[in-house]
Amino acid sequence: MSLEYTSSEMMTVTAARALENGTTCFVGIGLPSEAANLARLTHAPDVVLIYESGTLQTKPDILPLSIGDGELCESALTTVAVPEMFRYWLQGGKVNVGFLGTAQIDRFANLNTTLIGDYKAPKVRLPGGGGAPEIATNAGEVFITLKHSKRAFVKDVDFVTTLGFGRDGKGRDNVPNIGKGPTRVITDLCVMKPDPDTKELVVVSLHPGVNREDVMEATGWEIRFADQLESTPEPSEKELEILRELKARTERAHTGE
Amino acid sequence: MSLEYTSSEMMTVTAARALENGTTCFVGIGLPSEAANLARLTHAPDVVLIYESGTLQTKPDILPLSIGDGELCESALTTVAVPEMFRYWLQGGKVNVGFLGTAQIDRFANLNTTLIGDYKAPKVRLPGGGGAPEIATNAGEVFITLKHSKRAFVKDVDFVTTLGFGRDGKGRDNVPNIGKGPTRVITDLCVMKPDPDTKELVVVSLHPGVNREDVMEATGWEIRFADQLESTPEPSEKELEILRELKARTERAHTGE
Amino acid sequence: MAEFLSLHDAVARYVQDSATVAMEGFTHLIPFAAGHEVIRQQKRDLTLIRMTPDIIYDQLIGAGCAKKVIFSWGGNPGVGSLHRLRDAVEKGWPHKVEILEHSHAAMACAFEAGAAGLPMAVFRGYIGSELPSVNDQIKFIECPFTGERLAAVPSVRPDVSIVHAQRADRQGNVLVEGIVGVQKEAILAAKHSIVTVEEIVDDLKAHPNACVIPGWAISAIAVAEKGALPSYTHGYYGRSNRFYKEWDAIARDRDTFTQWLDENVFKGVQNHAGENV
Amino acid sequence: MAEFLSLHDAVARYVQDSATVAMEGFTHLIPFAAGHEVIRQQKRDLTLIRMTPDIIYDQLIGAGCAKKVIFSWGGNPGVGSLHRLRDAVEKGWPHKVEILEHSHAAMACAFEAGAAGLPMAVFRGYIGSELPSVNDQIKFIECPFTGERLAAVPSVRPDVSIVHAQRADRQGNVLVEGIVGVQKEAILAAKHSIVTVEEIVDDLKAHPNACVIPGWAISAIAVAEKGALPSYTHGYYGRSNRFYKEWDAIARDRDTFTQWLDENVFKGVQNHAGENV
Repeated sequence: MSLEYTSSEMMTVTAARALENGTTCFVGIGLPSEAANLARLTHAPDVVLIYESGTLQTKPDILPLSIGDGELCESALTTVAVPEMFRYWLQGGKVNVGFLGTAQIDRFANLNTTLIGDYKAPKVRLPGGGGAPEIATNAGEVFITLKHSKRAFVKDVDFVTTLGFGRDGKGRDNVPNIGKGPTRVITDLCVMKPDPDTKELVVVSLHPGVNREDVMEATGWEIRFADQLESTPEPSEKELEILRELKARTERAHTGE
Repeated sequence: MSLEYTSSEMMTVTAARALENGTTCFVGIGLPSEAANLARLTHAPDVVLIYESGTLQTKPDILPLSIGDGELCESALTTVAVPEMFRYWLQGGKVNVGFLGTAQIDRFANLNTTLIGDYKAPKVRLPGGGGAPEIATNAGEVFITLKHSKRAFVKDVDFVTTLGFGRDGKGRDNVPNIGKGPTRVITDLCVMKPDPDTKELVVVSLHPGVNREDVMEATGWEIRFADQLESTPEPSEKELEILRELKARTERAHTGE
Repeated sequence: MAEFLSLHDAVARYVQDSATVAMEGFTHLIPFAAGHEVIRQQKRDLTLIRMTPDIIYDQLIGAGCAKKVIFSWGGNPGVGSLHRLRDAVEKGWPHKVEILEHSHAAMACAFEAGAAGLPMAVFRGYIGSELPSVNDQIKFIECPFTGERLAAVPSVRPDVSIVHAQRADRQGNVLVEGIVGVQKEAILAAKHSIVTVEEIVDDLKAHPNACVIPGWAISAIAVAEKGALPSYTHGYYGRSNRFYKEWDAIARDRDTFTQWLDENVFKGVQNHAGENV
Repeated sequence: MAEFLSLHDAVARYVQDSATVAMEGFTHLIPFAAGHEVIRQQKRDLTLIRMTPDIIYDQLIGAGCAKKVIFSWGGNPGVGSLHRLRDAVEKGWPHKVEILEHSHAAMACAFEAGAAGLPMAVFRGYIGSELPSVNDQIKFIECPFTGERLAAVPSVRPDVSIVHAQRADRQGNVLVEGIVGVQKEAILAAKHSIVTVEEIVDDLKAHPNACVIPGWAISAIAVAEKGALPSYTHGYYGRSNRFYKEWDAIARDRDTFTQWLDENVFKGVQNHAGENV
């Protein structure tokens, strides 16, 4: 293969492939939404997408800009009130995969979307928790996707908005009625999974053309690599075509008013 | 006036008159439903009737046999799920009057719809609490209507399914977020109200042609009469006509399949 | 993902002896056809949960399927007693049945909590009622913010819930319309679920906020035309108030009841509501 | 019973300085027209509650109306930061604003509990999150049946809630359709409520289970055509995603913002969403 594609496209396609057909997925806005819809338009036509705005089993033709665009409701099986969404569908255990983005992530896959710096005197105030704190604990498992950088991948997050495995990797031990937590992190450089014992994130697969140094330089801690380090399969022509069409449709819709 | 009417009609008309126009009323099935709909069809066109089946602001043309007849839904402003009905509308404080019937009532207006005899070995097993326990405490006030008899009006109920004023009359004292409780009991003989201090039911009005002895004989405790004992106004011709039409329509509908 | 099964197969697969079963439908959409199938398959020792037992549980109890009934109002609406329930509770026929009773508010909240995956429901209830003295599943907790005493009951989480609905589409998504009761909650709270429907359609034609239960949240769907009779299905057929009234005489006597059951349930597979309807 | 008022009069009567105000609408049906009226009337020291502050609270905060913001996600959806919120929190312009932050699940449950007349909401949440360390309104209770530790937050009970909806009938009953968010809960949880609508109609033409809020549960109804722009009203007009993107540049700078506010809110009474839309 000698297809041309960007590292963003590589990330989205890899994230999309993680979603199996028939999975029920609670979708975060942005990169997760892009990946989840690509999955639905390619190998997983029966993936069930749920957005926290109450739109159940939605099939948007264009990517929503917000979590509650009209497109999500119009193409949904039905739309429920937001309390019902969080109580019956998420907390009620109907969600297999929570698909999240984040601003900061640490080695135990804890997520920070609250702030950079000190809580009382923030250097940068971020949007806050939103649905993530309970998506991460009530969904069967969690996929995370974000761009790789030293600012994002830090040894310890400034604030644990959303539990990965806690500051010591033991945050889910002996907690009843809790999901498995993050099972994979997909970036524009690689795929990481938590070590089965320590829960520290380990690179399990490098994207084509990426080497260990690239990842080490973009990660704020001494990142480990799996013994059996794999090479992430390239996007297919069809995946790229569908992704690009989706993004073009979306761009037209969002700028055309 | 020399209209002919039955004691049941007298009861229903008196119960209906208790409901002011514009009141929001949570309606029990049977006598309360008959009275509440008569009120709506006569002096209180804007009374809001709510049934526990989730039917909000309903205007049935015939009386429902069950609490969830199709007629109630078809003529309602909207129909909500039963948990919402009890949580948002009743517990949420939107109901001015809870209108209840009962099998047994005692001098402190406690209601028993659970059983006659001992709980472990009941002589007669009654249907149970249904909506009443929380209607009686979450509605602004409670009206009760039932036929007068020594079996029904007992000194102490066999079981307090639903709080009136407790076995000592003090059951609502110092309880936060609780309604006023029963403010009137309407029977086929008279109208009773709780004594402002002791909360014991006192006859405040006798229906035309009924004397004190009639009430005393039909009541299982030494019933007291108000100093200013009134005579209940007779039904009007129009009230009787509308009530009889309503009952005739209902009878036709329920037997006609 | 919902499987389309015959009613026989759905009940055979998901309703086990000794199971906890919720058949819901608040006056409307009561799953009588499914209840009769449970009777025909002679399921035993069931714990039956239902806010308003109604005729359907009277029949199941009289047929000997029930070990325990959890309910909040056990009458024949607008008519009187459930004689089979009373006979079981008062006289132990056909065998003793245990009861656990709540108020409607408690059960509605318990279904809500079950659907919400919580172990308990919290509400402002049972104040001054003696029900907590005969039901050890009613407790009280204190609000950590105001100190107010609130009631708590365990959530309802049946092994299997059975409801009837208007229609399903070919993907198994189900539309429930009209008086929706606690049907959605019953389905979502249960480990397994059976939905009987009037018909299967290509398009549910549902309103944007309609009560639609996705196929992937349901175990089995079975077509049961007129499956709610003598209760009713909004938009399809009305309630047989006449049969509800006639039931009083049928159920009052053990022999009449047994005969009715033989003729209308054991022999009358196609006629769920009985000859009298 | 709902009174039909002008938006000016509704805000003047029900939004008092220092009040606790919830303007709801989850991305959809955000009551921008009403928000602008609050700015024009220069209300001060408001405690603003909203799951997703969005541009509407960015404007109110920048205009100096807010003392405190209670929220769960404060961004410009799909675009980035709310610069006026950040400027207030990080640099105290135009004055310091206090924040109290929750997760969506907590706030959704808190609105539900407010509508349900309860002092608190109980849910399975905040496990492992550090939010409880910076929000003393998050507590934990123990389930009396299972011993499980569950989160509890105070219910939301605003002095006044403001929402936008599709239409009202002449009795003041209101239809909300599409993404209904926590709008019904906001109205029912509040002491007073204002609903702005696109139009008044003779007949709501609602589905049997539609989200209809009865007139007697609402304080005031005001017609505000396109009152949700730049957000949207399902069935009436779409979201101006373009304006949401343009807002980033407008709000980034204090002067541009102030100028925008002058031109589009203080002077532009009839043009709620601003010239840029």
